Amino acid sequence: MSSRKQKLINDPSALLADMLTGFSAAYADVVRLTDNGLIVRRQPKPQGKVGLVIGNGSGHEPAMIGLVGEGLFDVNIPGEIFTAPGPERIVEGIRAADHGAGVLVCVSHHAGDLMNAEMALELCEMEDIENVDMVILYDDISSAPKGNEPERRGTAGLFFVWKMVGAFAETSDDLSACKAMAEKIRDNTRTLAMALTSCASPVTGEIMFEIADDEMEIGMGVHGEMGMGRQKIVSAEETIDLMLPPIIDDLPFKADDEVLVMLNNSGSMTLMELFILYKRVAEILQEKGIRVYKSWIGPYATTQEMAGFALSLCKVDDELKHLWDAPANGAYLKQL
Amino acid sequence: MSSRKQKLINDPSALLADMLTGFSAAYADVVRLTDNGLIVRRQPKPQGKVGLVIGNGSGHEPAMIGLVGEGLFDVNIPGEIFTAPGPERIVEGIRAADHGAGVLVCVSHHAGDLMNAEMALELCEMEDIENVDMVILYDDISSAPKGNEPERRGTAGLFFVWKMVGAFAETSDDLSACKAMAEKIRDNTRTLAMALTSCASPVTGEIMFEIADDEMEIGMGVHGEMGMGRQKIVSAEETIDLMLPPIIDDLPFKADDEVLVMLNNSGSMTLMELFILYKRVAEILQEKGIRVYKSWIGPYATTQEMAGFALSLCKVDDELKHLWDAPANGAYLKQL
Amino acid sequence: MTANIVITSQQLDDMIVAIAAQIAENRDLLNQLDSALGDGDHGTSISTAFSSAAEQVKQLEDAQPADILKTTASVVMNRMGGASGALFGTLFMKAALTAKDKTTLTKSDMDALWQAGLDGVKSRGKSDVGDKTMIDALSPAVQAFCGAQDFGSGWQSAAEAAQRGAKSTKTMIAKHGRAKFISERAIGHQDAGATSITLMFEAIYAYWKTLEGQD
Amino acid sequence: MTANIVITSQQLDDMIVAIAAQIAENRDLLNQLDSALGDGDHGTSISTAFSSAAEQVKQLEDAQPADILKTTASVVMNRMGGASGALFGTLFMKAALTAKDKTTLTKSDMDALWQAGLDGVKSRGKSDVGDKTMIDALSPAVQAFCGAQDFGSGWQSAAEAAQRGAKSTKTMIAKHGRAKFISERAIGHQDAGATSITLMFEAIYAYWKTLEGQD
Ligand SMILES: Nc1ncnc2c1ncn2[C@@H]1O[C@H](COP(=O)(O)OP(=O)(O)O)[C@@H](O)[C@H]1O
Ligand SMILES: Nc1ncnc2c1ncn2[C@@H]1O[C@H](COP(=O)(O)OP(=O)(O)O)[C@@H](O)[C@H]1O
Ligand SMILES: [Mg+2]
Ligand SMILES: [Mg+2]
Ligand SMILES: [Mg+2]
Ligand SMILES: [Mg+2]
Repeated sequence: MSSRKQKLINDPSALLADMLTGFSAAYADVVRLTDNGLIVRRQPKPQGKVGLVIGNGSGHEPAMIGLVGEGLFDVNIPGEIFTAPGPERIVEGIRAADHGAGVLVCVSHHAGDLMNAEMALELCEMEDIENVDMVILYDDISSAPKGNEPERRGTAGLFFVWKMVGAFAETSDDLSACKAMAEKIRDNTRTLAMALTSCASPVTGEIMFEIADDEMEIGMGVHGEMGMGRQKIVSAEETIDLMLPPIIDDLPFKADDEVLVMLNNSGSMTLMELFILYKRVAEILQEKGIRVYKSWIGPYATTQEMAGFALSLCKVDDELKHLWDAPANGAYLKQL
Repeated sequence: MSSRKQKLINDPSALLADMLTGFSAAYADVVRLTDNGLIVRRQPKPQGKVGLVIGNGSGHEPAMIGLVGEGLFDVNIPGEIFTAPGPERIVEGIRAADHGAGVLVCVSHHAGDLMNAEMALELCEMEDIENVDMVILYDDISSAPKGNEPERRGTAGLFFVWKMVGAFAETSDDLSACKAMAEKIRDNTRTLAMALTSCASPVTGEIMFEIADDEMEIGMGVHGEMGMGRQKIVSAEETIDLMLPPIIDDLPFKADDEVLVMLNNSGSMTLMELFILYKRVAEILQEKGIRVYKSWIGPYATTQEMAGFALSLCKVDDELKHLWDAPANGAYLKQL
Repeated sequence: MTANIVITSQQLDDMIVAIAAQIAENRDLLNQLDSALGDGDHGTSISTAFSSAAEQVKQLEDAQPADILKTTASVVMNRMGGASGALFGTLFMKAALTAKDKTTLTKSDMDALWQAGLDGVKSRGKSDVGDKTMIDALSPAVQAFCGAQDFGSGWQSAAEAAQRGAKSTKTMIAKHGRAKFISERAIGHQDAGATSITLMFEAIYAYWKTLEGQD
Repeated sequence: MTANIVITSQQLDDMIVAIAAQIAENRDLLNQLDSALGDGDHGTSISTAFSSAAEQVKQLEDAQPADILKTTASVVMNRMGGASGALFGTLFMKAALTAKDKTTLTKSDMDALWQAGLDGVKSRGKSDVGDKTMIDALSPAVQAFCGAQDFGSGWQSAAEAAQRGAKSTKTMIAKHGRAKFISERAIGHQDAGATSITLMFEAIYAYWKTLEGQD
């Protein structure tokens, strides 16, 4: 499938700066852009609560700049397009998120994100910044087989973690409890993604990967990393019939489980298509007796204008439902 | 610019039914799909308040199904893709929105929407349904010259109307005051849109209009109607420099005016691009001394996967700011 | 070959069915025309609407001409939606009102039906000849029909006039509908709605010829 | 032509500049390689990083070798970001730690620097030879360099070994980085990071030849 190569940008080397300036101006009531390029809350969290930080490559907007705010992250350290920020910048983010009860660095599992977070924690040790820990998060079942979960990569399903660990950290002074909560949500979450088209890198202007007009790929990563394989495009129902059963079997999700469901738009899917896809998701879950607590459909973590979506399920108990329903006020994630 | 033609759907003749089933299942906490194909609030508005209704062609999701809910519409009557619903269906919508204080039918000005609404009101008269009125709304400065505002078409800027007249009707028992409020907001709102690519009709599978890979069109309508003319694609800054001044001059917006700003994603623009575009919008407004009260950036009224955006400004006074900040709880429009 | 003197309900039914078939056959052409000037859906929506109108009409029992026309109007209006649903619906609705209480339709009844339909469309659409719409086919066709002595020559000259009218839209700038926004760029393209009107008259005329062949 | 015995700070400076130039020249190639296996940005990010490292290094005054290497490490790590920022950064950071307090670098100093850098990259990346990464070029290059008697033959054999190592990645399945997710489909494509390592050694060797030509 074809993609547009031309984007409405200015100097490609100023992409990040331009974007952060525009974003922080538009949502000045929620966030602030610091001189060292961090996105922080307009109203910082009160002292004595655990700080929540994430560094990540940009190009996935609204992730993660749109998730800084009450009930969500304290600080986001946006890297260049699809490139995790370096260790010194992560340390700056950790400092900005420190409210005296420690800081949890969330890592969406990708090689660059992990290595830089590890180096940042080494720097913290050298610089005597205390009470910092990190948690490695993953959800994509296509990237490593069952049993090897820690090798899986982090994708759109981690929004369940961001939302709920964000709510938890809002009132917690216990860093290790925050980490345990993040791990609990991660271990309850499974995702599988697909794409119909490629997308262009805004940095190079080149198409990121090749895919034929009549083909789709199941198992697509959030940077256009290829997945489990190509096949001809099928109908919405057939697509869900291919994708949902492996997700259900992986956890496994069982009859009477309550779940959150997410259909994440990776870029240029229409909401119309996502609603049509969701219809089949709801049908299958009902057949299996799996109960939907709440659903999210929309662009959460994008891969530029790639046409595709990620389907995620997260099993919830009363504690998680409570965290889910807690207020959130990020520029791009609002919970009343 | 190229567009994908293949969509993830099932039977094209069941598009609307499939989409409404999926949407209403996903957001069952907010809306309900009635047997006659209306989207209504899960919790109806109390008796004695004015009902707010709109009928429109589908294919613009989240508009308008995503705007049914507290502080917004009572009822949406979704038509087939890009096709206004017929008069009998509109009358059904009016009946469903009637809570004893009359019903205001909002019309986004397009030939089909208007004619069918007029016919619906004639039917109401014949059937003795009383206290129904309609308001014709438009905002697109490219579709008729200044002085001929009532000939202009309705586009993304009408979201300002939906949000604020929705808040107004929530507590009003005065149909004519609701209509006057809608007109006030309309008369304060101006929009100009552009597109870089075409999109495919999900009904026919065909590309809706032709546009070369290196061209853009300013003045694009919400159904791919062509605008003021083609030109080569320019940078983000140059694009805003072409689009914002005519908007400012049209009202005109003046120094010390307070405004709401919207950058509506018509489909497959990246948020990254929209933030970069917004940076320039903020710069120009600041130069002119026009103050931004709040901004919205994202997909509100889409034209399938068309890559493009609409830029809208709405001048607000204290009354409108109050309505803007009032709570809203549609599936796709939340105000805390 | 003698001219039929009146149109029966059965014949009116058959005409609706013939129109539906003719339009269904040209669905892709109509979509194509509409995509040059509008949103490319005219063929799909009008063919769906007339197909279900034909279905509904067939199921009517002991129907008077007005019932057939009203059913057509209502199905077209509500199934088709959009501007053209309203306009094609109005055409049949005004005709239905004019046909009220008649059991068959004479040529002069039919003149009145078409005239009422045309007036209805004009006032609903706030449009007239020269605006690059269906009226550019409908208006000359109605005029030609009313000017003819009998049904046979009426249908023939109406079909021919509609055809000419539709072709004439090629050189026009649109004043209504989605096409009005593209101004000069509309030139060279034939209006989809005017083409549907032409197909409608052509279908009726072709059907009429089979009738005349029979007696 | 006699072999230089030690490397001075000035020469180390020049080497960083030479590496930056060589990588900048091959930016598009590196992007292309990375788009077959990864996200297509390797050329852009590594060339930007080394260009600013070269700038920064030029501005150092009275710098020891360790300062030059540490500056390079820090700029690469923090400007480049991503996996390769961490890995290329680690390579130079470990070398800097090993060069601590030295005013010039002998061949055996240099052996130790490279060895420390290689070990650092391996443990940071949890990877080894055969995983289709930069290590497939770096490891044989370091081995070849350390096995040579002097700088001249060391740089030459390192460049050649890196080249061979980079080519060998074509037939491998990736175990790390973004490329690991495409498994068999990675076969036939050369790893971008391994190619950068090769360009690095080629730049140093070419620079060294100009030095030897001078004396
Ligand atoms: N105001 C009007 N008066 C008469 N005919 C009109 C008017 N507006 C549109 N039309 C006709 O409707 C046709 C378009 O029909 P269609 O594509 O089905 O509707 P839509 O524009 O809602 O997609 C045009 O080709 C034109 O003939
Ligand atoms: N775990 C690892 N160990 C060693 N090298 C690695 C590892 N992961 C990635 N690399 C190297 O990094 C290169 C990719 O660099 P680059 O494209 O700049 O980073 P990113 O993958 O973050 O976009 C790969 O070609 C590979 O040589
Ligand atoms: Mg990268
Ligand atoms: Mg239409
Ligand atoms: Mg149309
Ligand atoms: Mg890369």
